[in-house]
Parts: sequence; structure tokens; C-alpha cells
Amino acid sequence: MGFFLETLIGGLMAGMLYSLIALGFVLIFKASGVFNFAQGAMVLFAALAMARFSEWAPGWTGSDSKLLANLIGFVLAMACMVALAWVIERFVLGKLVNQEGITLLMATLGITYFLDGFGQTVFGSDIYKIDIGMPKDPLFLFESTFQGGVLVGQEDLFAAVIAAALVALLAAFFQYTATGRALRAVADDHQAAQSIGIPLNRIWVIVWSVAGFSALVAGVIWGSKLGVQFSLSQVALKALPVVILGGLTSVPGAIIGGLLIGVGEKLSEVYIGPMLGGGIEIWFAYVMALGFLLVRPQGLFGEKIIDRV
Amino acid sequence: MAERKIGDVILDVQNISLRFGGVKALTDISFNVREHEIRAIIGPNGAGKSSMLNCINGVYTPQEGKITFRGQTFSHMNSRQVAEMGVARTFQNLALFKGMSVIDNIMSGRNLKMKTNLFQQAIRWGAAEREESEHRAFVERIIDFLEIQAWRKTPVGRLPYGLQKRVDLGRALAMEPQVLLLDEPMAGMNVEEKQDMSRFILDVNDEFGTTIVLIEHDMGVVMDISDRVVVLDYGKKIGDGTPSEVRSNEDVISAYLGTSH
Amino acid sequence: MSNILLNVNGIEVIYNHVILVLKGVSLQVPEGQVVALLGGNGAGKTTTLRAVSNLLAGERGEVTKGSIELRGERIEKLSPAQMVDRGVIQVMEGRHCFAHLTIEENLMTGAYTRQDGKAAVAQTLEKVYAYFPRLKTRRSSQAAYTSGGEQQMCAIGRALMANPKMVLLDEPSMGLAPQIVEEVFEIVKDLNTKEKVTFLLAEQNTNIALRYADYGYILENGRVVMDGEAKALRENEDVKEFYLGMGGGDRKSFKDVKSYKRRKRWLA
Amino acid sequence: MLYRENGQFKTSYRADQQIFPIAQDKAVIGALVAFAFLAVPFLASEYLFRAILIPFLILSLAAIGLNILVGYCGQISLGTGGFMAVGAYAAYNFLIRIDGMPMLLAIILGGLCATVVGVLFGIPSLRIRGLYLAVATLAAQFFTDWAFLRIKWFTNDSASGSVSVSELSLFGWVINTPIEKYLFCLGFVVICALLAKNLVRSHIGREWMAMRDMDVAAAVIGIRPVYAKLTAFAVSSFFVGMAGALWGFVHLGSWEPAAFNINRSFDLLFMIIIGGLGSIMGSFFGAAFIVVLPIVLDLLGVALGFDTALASHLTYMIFGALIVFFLIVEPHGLARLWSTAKEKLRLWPFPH
Amino acid sequence: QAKEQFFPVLVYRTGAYAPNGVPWANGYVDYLKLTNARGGINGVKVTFEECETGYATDKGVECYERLKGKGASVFQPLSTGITFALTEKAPVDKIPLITAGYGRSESADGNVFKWNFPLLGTYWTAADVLVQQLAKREGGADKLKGKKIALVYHDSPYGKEPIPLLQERGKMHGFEVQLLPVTHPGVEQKATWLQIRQQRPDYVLLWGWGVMNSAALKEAVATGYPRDKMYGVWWAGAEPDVKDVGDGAKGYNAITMQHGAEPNSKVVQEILAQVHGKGQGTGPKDEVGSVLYMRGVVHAMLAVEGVRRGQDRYGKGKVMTGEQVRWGLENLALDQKKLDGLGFANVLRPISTSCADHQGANWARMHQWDGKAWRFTSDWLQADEALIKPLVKQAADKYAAEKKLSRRDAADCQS
Ligand SMILES: Nc1ncnc2c1ncn2[C@@H]1O[C@H](COP(=O)(O)OP(=O)(O)OP(=O)(O)O)[C@@H](O)[C@H]1O
Ligand SMILES: Nc1ncnc2c1ncn2[C@@H]1O[C@H](COP(=O)(O)OP(=O)(O)OP(=O)(O)O)[C@@H](O)[C@H]1O
Ligand SMILES: [Mg+2]
Ligand SMILES: [Mg+2]
Repeated sequence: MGFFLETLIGGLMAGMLYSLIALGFVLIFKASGVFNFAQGAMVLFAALAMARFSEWAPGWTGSDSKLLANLIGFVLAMACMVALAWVIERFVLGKLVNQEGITLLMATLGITYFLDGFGQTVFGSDIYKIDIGMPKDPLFLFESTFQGGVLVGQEDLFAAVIAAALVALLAAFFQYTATGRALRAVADDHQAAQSIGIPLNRIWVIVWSVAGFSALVAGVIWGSKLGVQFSLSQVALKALPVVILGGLTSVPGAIIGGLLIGVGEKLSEVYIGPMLGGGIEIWFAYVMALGFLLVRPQGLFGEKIIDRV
Repeated sequence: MAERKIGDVILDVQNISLRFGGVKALTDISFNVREHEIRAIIGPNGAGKSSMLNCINGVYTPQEGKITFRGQTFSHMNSRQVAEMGVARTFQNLALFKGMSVIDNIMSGRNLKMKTNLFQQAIRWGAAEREESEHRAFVERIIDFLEIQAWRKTPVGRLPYGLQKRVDLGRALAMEPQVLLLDEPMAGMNVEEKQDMSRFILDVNDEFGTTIVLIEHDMGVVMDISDRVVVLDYGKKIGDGTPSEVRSNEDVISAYLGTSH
Repeated sequence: MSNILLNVNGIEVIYNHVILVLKGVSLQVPEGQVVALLGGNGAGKTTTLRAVSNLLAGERGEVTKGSIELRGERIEKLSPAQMVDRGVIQVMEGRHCFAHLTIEENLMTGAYTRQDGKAAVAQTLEKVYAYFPRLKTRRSSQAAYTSGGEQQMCAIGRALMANPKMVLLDEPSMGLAPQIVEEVFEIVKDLNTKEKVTFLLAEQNTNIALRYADYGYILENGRVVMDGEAKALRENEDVKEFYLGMGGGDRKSFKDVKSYKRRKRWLA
Repeated sequence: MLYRENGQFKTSYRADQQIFPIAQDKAVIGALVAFAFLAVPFLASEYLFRAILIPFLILSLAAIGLNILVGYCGQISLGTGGFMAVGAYAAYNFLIRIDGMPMLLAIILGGLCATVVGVLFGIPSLRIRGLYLAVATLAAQFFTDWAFLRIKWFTNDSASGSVSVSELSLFGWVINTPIEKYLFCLGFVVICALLAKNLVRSHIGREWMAMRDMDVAAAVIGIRPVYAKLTAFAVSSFFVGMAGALWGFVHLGSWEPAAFNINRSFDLLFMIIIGGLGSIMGSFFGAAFIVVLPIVLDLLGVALGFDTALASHLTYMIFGALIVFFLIVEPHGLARLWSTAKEKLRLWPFPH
Repeated sequence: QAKEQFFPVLVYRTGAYAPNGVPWANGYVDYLKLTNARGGINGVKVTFEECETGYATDKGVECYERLKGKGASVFQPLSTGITFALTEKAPVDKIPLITAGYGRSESADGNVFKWNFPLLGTYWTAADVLVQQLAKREGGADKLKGKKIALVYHDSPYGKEPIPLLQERGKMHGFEVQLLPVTHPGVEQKATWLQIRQQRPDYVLLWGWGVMNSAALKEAVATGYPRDKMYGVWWAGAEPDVKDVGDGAKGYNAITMQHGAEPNSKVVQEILAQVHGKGQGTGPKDEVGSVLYMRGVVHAMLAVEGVRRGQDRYGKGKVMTGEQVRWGLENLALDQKKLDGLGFANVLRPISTSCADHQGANWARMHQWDGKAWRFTSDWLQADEALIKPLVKQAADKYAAEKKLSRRDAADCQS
């Protein structure tokens, strides 16, 4: 029983971390109908920037306060992401208005390659450290009830909280602002949106900056978990089933989806895995998502797919 | 023109009701269509005309009611069946295959009639080739008819709206239907084009004896070429009869025609 | 003529770098007038409007020759959004409502560029609902699930929400019931007289268009083949024959039209 | 004024329905194929064969398969790698378990196994659409990855899960020099491409495209979604499976499941998008783009004497930039760019 | 004009595995430079060219073909996947492959794998030595009885290699082997480590690569599994694996492929003086002597010595062909004196190969991360050939059967 709880909690934590990345996908898809393949690369790029800048900061400021360094790093990294957003709008999306989703997806792939190359050129391709002083040691709950207690990674707890906060923020942004509505309009029909004077370029810069921000947060958290290295971009793959399960257009969906996938993964690996020789969590996550989709083709919270003649 | 003999009822719609959540698109609609006739459905926007067609060819499933087609009665039509029974239609918001050329769009209307199997098609020798050519010949006739030769190989997405509507019609005709459902075929045409189109509908009607169900907002056209007219309003039937009858029907006037013309 | 609001001269439009569509179209729209743009399918009406509102880019088309001036300012390089800021808004052919948004949300997005506060917007919204009561009844349903005509109304209403100085209407009458068509043109007249809104409308329903327009241009395969005061055009024999369908006096019954007509090709 | 369509009047629809109705096209393509068969074997170096031409050909085949599914039928698939793996391992098992099994037959049987699996994972497409469908195919991808690592039987109980095939032969013709391998692949691919082309321009092809563009309308004109979609999955996975078998047998010779991992799937998807969705020709363009370009850039970097890391980073950057560039020039891919160019040529020397 | 022996260098300085690939590549290249500084191989100048594989098989094949064209006579794929692919091509092209410390374990059997040289050790060597070490630590092999040893491995051929041997050993000593695969890339291992926390194995063997290692260590921290009970293979026992785990990795053990981090070894000093000293250093100075850097150095040395040995037979001061290098590698006789001369005193033990044995040595040591650096914690340990040989032969025979090859006869061995 204690172990079950442990796995469950572990799953929830992992799920939260997935959602953090999933968010980026959702944001951009919801606001421009682009499935942003580059999300992973953005996470990596943001993390690299943060890690390196905060590493160099003391050299500039002279003070060796960790907090200051991290602060500088974070700010500069964010600046990079905004610049990136602007560049992407200016040189890529701006020129692909009104094209099919798949073309845009391809474009984001181009961006991915570019970022991978660019990031490593500027920031190097070694392993770097982000240390925002997250507690690493395990935490044991209910030691009275279960022998050994229920283990909870403090680091995860920390991350989960941040993720949750971020999501709440973004959900609000979409629900309660006029921009939110405009964004959804853009996603539906670029041209019509233009025709009524919604300035696509500005909208996109905004959205990509926000996505960049969420990428940065994800990058910082995952980065301090794994160390900042190229493989960071691979975590995007873990977020894919989350996004789709939750519904490509739903911010809360990203969270619920994340939790479901996280828990499903862990429980399956721990309880079914041994029977099948282990290593099943990845495909199990997808099969699970598939199961949900068969019931709700638009994902748990996604907007209904419209087919009408 | 030679007096067309109106046959007996070919399509009979009985007490159809269709709801979408709160919206009552259709409530208890009954009417019938006779062989060879031109049957118009008119009514204000959102009256339920298109929905009616959608029920007939199985895009929507009405909650209540039956549809009898040549003696066979269905409570729910399956698009495939309907097509096989020789019902074709055009759509109001163009439902063309945007990525395909004009020819391919119209050829796709011949699909039901093409019988060669996958392997024959893959080899494309003899049978498949021949079949293709035959049907192509038929399609070319339609293309000439609609005067879109010049666009044969253009992807329909690029055609101006009016031409797209013609292609839509062409696709329906390619099915050599017995019943042809037309949803506002003349929207976005100028008078002259409408005249051509009407002429054209009439010809199809009496040359191939195709029965036609027509939704149209241009009263001139409707009153001139249709044999009988159904009038819908807010999903209810408020009138049914010959053009002259309908024109003089009070409800219809107030609900739809208005006073002028 | 009175002061020119929009001045298009000799524009040439090419799609996909190869398809030449407009071959030197020139037209003027005086402030506060209603100008009709007539012509058969594929004449180039929509293209012309797109050129003015700068929506060509999205269709991979471009203006290669000629110039477009709004109040004397060259506007080819502007973005559609900037055009709207200058009060020029287009109602696109084929509706283009935002499928996932409700009718009301659709209308509200129309007011995106407005700075004059919630109250004013709400007022306009009421005005639009007053114009199209049908929309009010469907306000809360997703645009994709409304009827063709309802969508058309939505599209027009959405444009009005921006309370524009100039409206480019592309086939407003399409798919609308007769009295709604009248309605729409009444609205046009209304706005035109009351709020001095200028209209450039591409219309197939020549008859009604010429009734409401002050001036008309007839476009055939990418060229202006005829233009003049609406009245004059209404009297012109060719126009009668080919656009009003009343060759030789009164209107023919569609049933009696025998041979297929062949549109007379102007060799302009 | 060399390239003209007008003046070539078609006397029969048959003539008009040829793959290349325009004489000049026919000539050019014919020449190209002839060149590939007759000249290349004498001109190309071993490096060219093994490192570029053979992979290019095989991936083109896979791309064609995928294009049928994604480009023609509009069902997005990220499971291509998985289906390739199925083809490869199935063919491998046929080859080693049934002695005297001819390689060609093994490859085809491999393709058929892939077909079965493809149809299986295609079933959800009847309910799930668009990007959401990617989940189904990704499930296929990751499941196969896992299965070939875990289920020993597939890999003939090799400890590591890697397998290898002995010498290849076709009707007694032993295929081991690069040239032979190249010719074998070329022949194989040309034939498959032809079959594919025939399919997509026949009515099944139109059914697929109809499903892609407007499925409701398609149903109304009597197309059965089930049939259309599943045939697309079947045909597609068949080609993909055979490509997988070739990849294993001819290109690698010995491989581990990772040879068909998710990145392979993505690469293939990118090939058909950049090459042109719904175009057989495009599949070749795309394959060439994704296979050759990075190598060329790499060689360039080396030639310019950059150090390895910098060179490969620059390769990434330029490659990405080029993808974007081409998409901006022609969002519908290289194939469309090609045909636009031809249209231009058609009007040449007049501007329009 | 001076004679030149061309060495291809397949590297990955970019992508997911760059942190491990870069120091290796730097070491490899630095040693080649050193060789020239030492006057080449009997006067034959060493030239080399790098090619970026990004650790991807098809890219690797492309590199192989590219560099082969430039007169390469010995390859080191440095990736299991690429090794598999090249194993097929090498015999055709008559170019030997050195896969020191990786690749197929059965390729130690030179009678079947004529062109493969898994010098210094295979995964079976590693696994075997690890078990011996655990036995030592428990105080005798018999103490392993009833113990539980978990293998956390990268779910790929690389990770699966040690399994047969461990199970063999398991049968022998009666300990239970618990298999816990981690799917590539292994960024998320919570489930795995929760299982470990539940099952409480006595030891965890870590068979990871790249990010998987550091992630594993971090999860170990997070689930409180004692690091000193974790033992990594030599691809999971270098600086990049522990660097950013920092103190968390304190006490973590790993087997070395004989060498560990050797900042004070003679060869390193020489490199610092002769190469870095002359400003020709490839990478940063401070990384010289680190574990993976040393692996690069050792690998390069093996290739160079293979050539040198070849020259012994086919003519000193000549440029060797692939076949000649192959003979050289098959007849390596690096006694301690030679090794010391090359600067590998206390780094390597004698290596001597033969037609039947392409491995040439089966020694290893343990080292441990003390939070700052890797420190040796054991003396030399030797793998138990009696146990491994049969496994090798069996696997090799199976391979031969599949490929319809016959074992090499004496005559072939002479050639
Ligand atoms: N799929 C649907 N979901 C929800 N409501 C629908 C759906 N289809 C139609 N409706 C509603 O049913 C009513 C009838 O729609 P329909 O399209 O039949 O009108 P119509 O008579 O064709 O009008 P128009 O002349 O404008 O085309 C409309 O109010 C529409 O909003
Ligand atoms: N996106 C496009 N790409 C290529 N050609 C196009 C495109 N849009 C329109 N065209 C071509 O431009 C010409 C004029 O089209 P346009 O839509 O302007 O005509 P229209 O006058 O609006 O016709 P309708 O009254 O039917 O709407 C047509 O021949 C059409 O083929
Ligand atoms: Mg309708
Ligand atoms: Mg138009």
C-alpha cells in the first residue's frame, strides 16, 4: 500500500514535469494553429542560456552571490527567448501566413535544427549546471503508517508547485483577456483574422515569447534535475502524449493529461512491467492516450473537431 | 417543351424531426418528391433546408421520422447506401476536394461505377486503363457542358467561387443520379449565369429524367422552373404546393417572400 | 467627382508568380459613395478587393504593377491590420467565420481594433443584433454550426463591429434569403447616408447592386470593360442583356431561356 | 521556347492520362532513368553508392509509402520507423527460418507483415483525426521498438537483439558489390514508384485524396471511409515495410532496433513535407534533400577546415535555415516548386 | 616525400552524447599528435581526419565510407550500432575494426570475427569482474548466495550485452539478477528507481550511457539508494556522468577498462609537454587525463601499435594496408616494458592477441567518485576466462551459422 502511494505520487510529480513542457505546445497551437515541433529545442536553448549566463555572471558583476547570478541568468535567458520569438515571427511565420498546419509544423522543424546548431555553437555542448538551490534529498511521509514511509522527492514537489502556478497563470490569460479571444480566432483562420485587423505579427511575437517563458521555466527545472545537456531536448517526446491526451487546445488539459500519463506510466511500469520484461512505460503511455482518444477524439479537453458540410 | 410526365412518388419524407442540443433544426417535416419533377425547398436562413438534405443523404441522423426511397423505408440513411441508390447532391458551402484538379473532382463522382481492383489499378494495364478512359470520356462531356474545359487540370482551390460551384455540380452529375439534391446552386452567380444554370437543370431534368430537389433563394428561378415548392420556416413546414399556390400563401409571404417581387 | 477616397490605377495581380489575373484595373471610389464592382465568375472582383485590403499575400498573390492610394497615401506595402486601422475592412467571400468561436465571440473579435471602450462596443453589438435579429437568437452557438446564411450575416456583422470608414463587401448577398438581401443593402444605404461609410461591393446580383450603388464598374477577365453612373449602366443595353437578364425590355422567365447564352466578350 | 505543352494535342484520353502527358517531361524522365541505370554504375564512386545513392533510394521508397498515407490520404503517421522495423525483422525471420527462401520473396513477405501491422494500427484512424492520430502511430513506433528488443524470438534469440543477414542473392545473382546493390535497389524502387504512381492516379487514389480533402463529401459520393483509409494504411505500410527490409538487408546488413527508431519516422515525415505532400516525385526530392544536403554541408565544412564540432553545428543551422527558406518559397514542397518552375518555363520567354 | 599513415577518427562532438564524445576525441587526436612528436611510427608520419557521426548509425556508415576512401586502414566506430553495421562491411573492405571496451562480446573469438578486435575487454569481461568485485566485498563468492543484484541498463543491444553472463554467474553463485531496462534516452527513470526502492537489491549495476547515467544517480539520490552500492560499467564511470550530480554521486563505483583518470601518468605528462606545450592541444588543458580522455588516448595507442606491429612483419617504415594492420592487431605483443616505454606504466597491463583471442587482455580495476575525482579503490582484477570462453564460442558459432561462415583454419591464421 505504501509503495502504491509512493508510485502514485511519483507518477503525479513526473506528470507535472511533463505538463510543464506540454504547456509550450498547447500555447502555440491554441494561438496560431502551429504544432510547435521546436518546443524541445526551445527548452534546451533556454536552459543553456540560463546555465551559461548565470555561470558567467559573477565574472561580470564581480559579486559571487548565487542568487544574483541566477537572477541575471534568468533575465538574460528570457531576453534571448523574446528575441527568438521576434526572429521567428519576422523571418518564418510571418512569411507563412495562411498555410496548412503541416507546412508550419515543418517550418518549426527547421527552427529546431537551427536552434540545436546555434545553441551549441554559442553556449557549447558540454554538461552545464543550473543550481537554483532545489532540495534534492528525499522526504518520507506517513512513516508511522507504513514502514519505510512514503517517499516523495522534494525536488519534484518543488517543481510540481511551480508548474501548477505557471499553468494557473496561463489558463487565466487565455480565459479572461481579449487577446485570448483574438488568439483563438487566429488559430481558426489566419486570413479572416487579418481581415478584421488582428495584427498577426504582434500576436505571434507575444505568444512565442510566452511559450519561450514556459520553455525557460521547464528548462530550468528539468535542467537542475538532469543537468543542462543536449538530451534535455528529448524530454519533449515525453510531453507529446500528454499534449494530445489533454487536447491540443486546452491549457488545463495539459495538466490533467500530464498527471494521467505520469501516473499511468509509473503504475504500468511498476506493476505490469515486470511481467513483460520492463521498459514498457513509453509505449504504454501512448496506448493509454490512444484509449482515451477512442472515446474522445479531440482529447480530454480539446475543442470539438468540426466537420460540417 | 414536351410535357414531362411526372411519375409517382420516389422519395417520401415522413415526420422528420432533427435536433441539435437545444436547436430544433427540423420539427415533424413531411413531404414527398415525385419522379422527374423539380421540387424546390425554400425558406428563410436557418430554416432547416440544408439540414433536410443532410438527413436525406445520411449526413445527419434525424431523431424521429422515416424516409422512404422507392418503397424502401429507412429511419437512418447511410451515405454509401444513398449514393448507391442514385442520390447525388451539391453543397451549400462548397465541399469540393480542394487539393484535386477539376477532372479528378468530377472523376471521383464516378467512383461507385469503377470496378477494377487494387492490383489491376496498380499494374494499370488493360482493364484499369480502359475503365479509366471510358469514364474519362463521360466526364469530359460534363466538363464541356459546364464550360470549364480551360480549368481541367487546375486544383479547384484556385478557381473563383462561381466556377467551384459548377465543379461541385459536375461531380454530382458524374454519378448519373436519379435524384439530384441541389443546395443553392446559383448563389454567387449573375443573372446570365443563372439563366444558363436553370436551362441546364431543366435539360438534365428532362433529358435524363433526373428528379431534382432544389434549394434556392432566388425566387425568380424557383418560381419559374420548379413544379412544386416546400416552404420551411424555423424548421417547420409552412407551405407546400405549386409555385402559384405558394406565392399566394399568406404565411409564406409574411415569413419569407416579403411583399416585394 | 467629389474627393477620391480610394484610387486604384492600373494594377496587375499575379498569383503564385505565374497566374496573371488582373491586367491593369483602374477605379476610383469617392468618399461617402457606394461603388459596385460587377462581372462574371472569375472576372477578378475578389482579387481586386484582396488587392485593396492587402489580403493577397495569404493567397500567394502580389500586385506587380500599378498603384493603390487611400486618401492619396500609397498602401500596397501596408499590412491588412494597418488597413483596418485606417478604417478599411473587407468582408471576405465565402464567410470565413471563426468556426470554433460562438457567433457573439465572432462579432466581438470584430471590435478588436476598437479603442473607444466597452460601452461603445456593446452599443455597436446591439446595433448589429438589431440589423440581424437571427444572429441574436444564435449568439451562443459555434459559428461552424450555423446555417450558411447565418454565417454570411455573421461575417458582415463582424466587419461592422469595427465601425469602419470604408467597407469592401464581397458578394454580400450570397446565400441570403431575398428579404435579408434587401435588408443588407438597406443597411448599406443606412450606414452610407447616416455614418458616411464608403462602400466598394463586388456583387453578382447586378440588379440590386445597381439599385443601391451610385457608380459601377464592370470587370471581365481582369479588365474594366465598362463603367459609369449606376443609372446609366442600368439603362445600357449590354448590361441589361447580360447582367440584368432582360434582353429586350422585360425580364425573361428562366424557363423560357432556350439556348445557353454566351457572354459577349468585350475586347477592351 | 523549348518547353511547350500547347501544340501537343491529345487525340485520346488515354494519351492525356499518361504519367507524363508532356513529351519533354517524358523525355527528361526517361533520360534520367536511363542515366541512373546505364551511366551511374560507371561514373559513381563506391562512396557515392554506399553512403548516398543506396540510402537515398531506399528512403525514397519509404517516403513514397508514407506519402501515400499522409500526402494522399491525409492520415498523419509518426510510426513509419516502426513499420520499417516490422518489415525488416519479418523479412529477416523468413530468410533465416525457412531455408532456401529467396531474398526477394522474403522482402515482399516482410512488406506484407508490415501491411498487417499497419492496418492494425490504422483502425483507430476511423475515429481519430489529424494530429491526434499521431498518437496511434507513435504507439506503433514505440511498441515495435520495444517488442524487437524484448521478444527474443524476433531476433532469433541473439543476446543483444541485433541481427544480421548473410549474402544476398536474386535468382542466383549474388548481390554484394556496391554497384550490384545499387542496381538492385534502383530497379526495386523504380518498379515500386511506378506501381505507386498508378495507384494514386486511379480511382483508389482519388478515394484517398477525397478522404483527405473533405471526408463528409467523400462519404456522400459513396466512398467508404473504412475502405479508403485502411487501404491507404495497407498500401503505405507495404511499401514502407519493404523499404525497411531493404534498409536492413542491403544498406546496413546488420542492425539493431534503434536503426528504425522514432527519428527515422520524423525524418521520413520531413522528407515528404519538404518534398511535397501528395506527390510521388516529391518523395524523391524530399529524400534527396534530407539525405544529401547535410552530407554536402558537412563536406563543405570540412573542406573549409572548420573543426568538426563547429562544422556540424553550422551544418545544423544552415540545414534548418534552408528548410525554412524552401517552405517560404513554396509551402507545398519542392515538387510544387518544380512544377511552378515548369509553368514559368512554359510561358518563357514571355513573363506571363 | 614523407610516408603517411592515415587514421580515421569517428567522433561525436555534437548532440546528445557530445559530453562523453568530446574528451574521448580530444584524447584520441592528442595521442596521434604525440605519436608524430615522437617521430611517427618508425618514421611514418601519422595523419588523421575526424568525421562527425552524432552517434547515429547511418551517419557513421557515411563517415566510414568517406574516410575509407582516404586510405583508412583501421576503424574505431565508438558506437554499438555503428559497430554492428561496420562488422558487415569490414571483411569486404579488408579493414579491421578496433572496438576496445564495447561492441559484440562474441567478437573476441578471432576464429569467427576475423576483422573485429574488442581489445582490452568486452562487456562480458566487465560484468564478470564486477561480480567478482561484489563477491570480494561480501567476503567470498559463496556469500553472494541469495543476494539480489539489479541491472539498470540502457534498453538497447549495448545494455543487454552483459545479461547472459550475469545470469550465468547468477546460476553459479545463486544470486538473483533483477533486470530493469531504461528506455532511451533515459531522462526519466522514476519508475525504475521506485522499483529498486521497493525490491531493495543488494547492489545495482548501472549499464547506461550519456544522460541516463547522471539521471540514474540523481534518482538514486532522490530515492535514497546508497551510491556506494552502485557499480557502473566503464561507460558509466567518467566525469560527465557524475560531474553535475556533485556530492550526490559521492561513493559511486565503476569498473575501469584498466585505466581510470590518469592525470599523473607519463603519457599525459608527455602530451602536456609535447602537444599542449606546443600549443597544439586539441581540447582544454584541464580535461587532459580525465577518464574518457584517457580512453581516447588508449584507443589511439592501440591503433598505432597495431600499425607498428604490422610494420614488424611487412617492413618497418612502410605504410600499412588494412590487411597488414589486421595482422598487426592479431599479433599484438605489448609487454609491460613496451607499455611503460609508451608512457602507460600503471595505466595498462600487457596485451597480447592471437588468432583465437582478439581481446588480448582481461584485466580491470575499480574506481570510485569521491565528489571531486575518480580514485582507484581496488587492485587489478581478472575476468574468469573459464566462464567467458564457452559463452563467447557459443555466441560466435551461432553468428557463423547465421552468416554461413566457417571457422578460420590454421592456415588462415598464419596469413
Ligand atoms: N451540425 C449542427 N449543429 C448545430 N446546429 C446546426 C447544425 N446544422 C444546422 N444547425 C442549425 O439548424 C438550423 C438549420 O440549419 P440549415 O443549414 O439547415 O439552414 P438553411 O435552411 O440551410 O439556411 P440557409 O438558407 O442560410 O442555408 C440553423 O439554425 C443551424 O444553426
Ligand atoms: N489563390 C489563387 N491562386 C491562383 N489563382 C487564383 C487564386 N484565386 C483566384 N485565382 C484566379 O483569379 C481569377 C479571378 O478570381 P476571382 O476570385 O477574383 O474572381 P471573381 O470575380 O471573384 O469570381 P466570383 O464572382 O466567382 O467570385 C480566377 O481565374 C481564378 O482562377
Ligand atoms: Mg443551407
Ligand atoms: Mg469572388
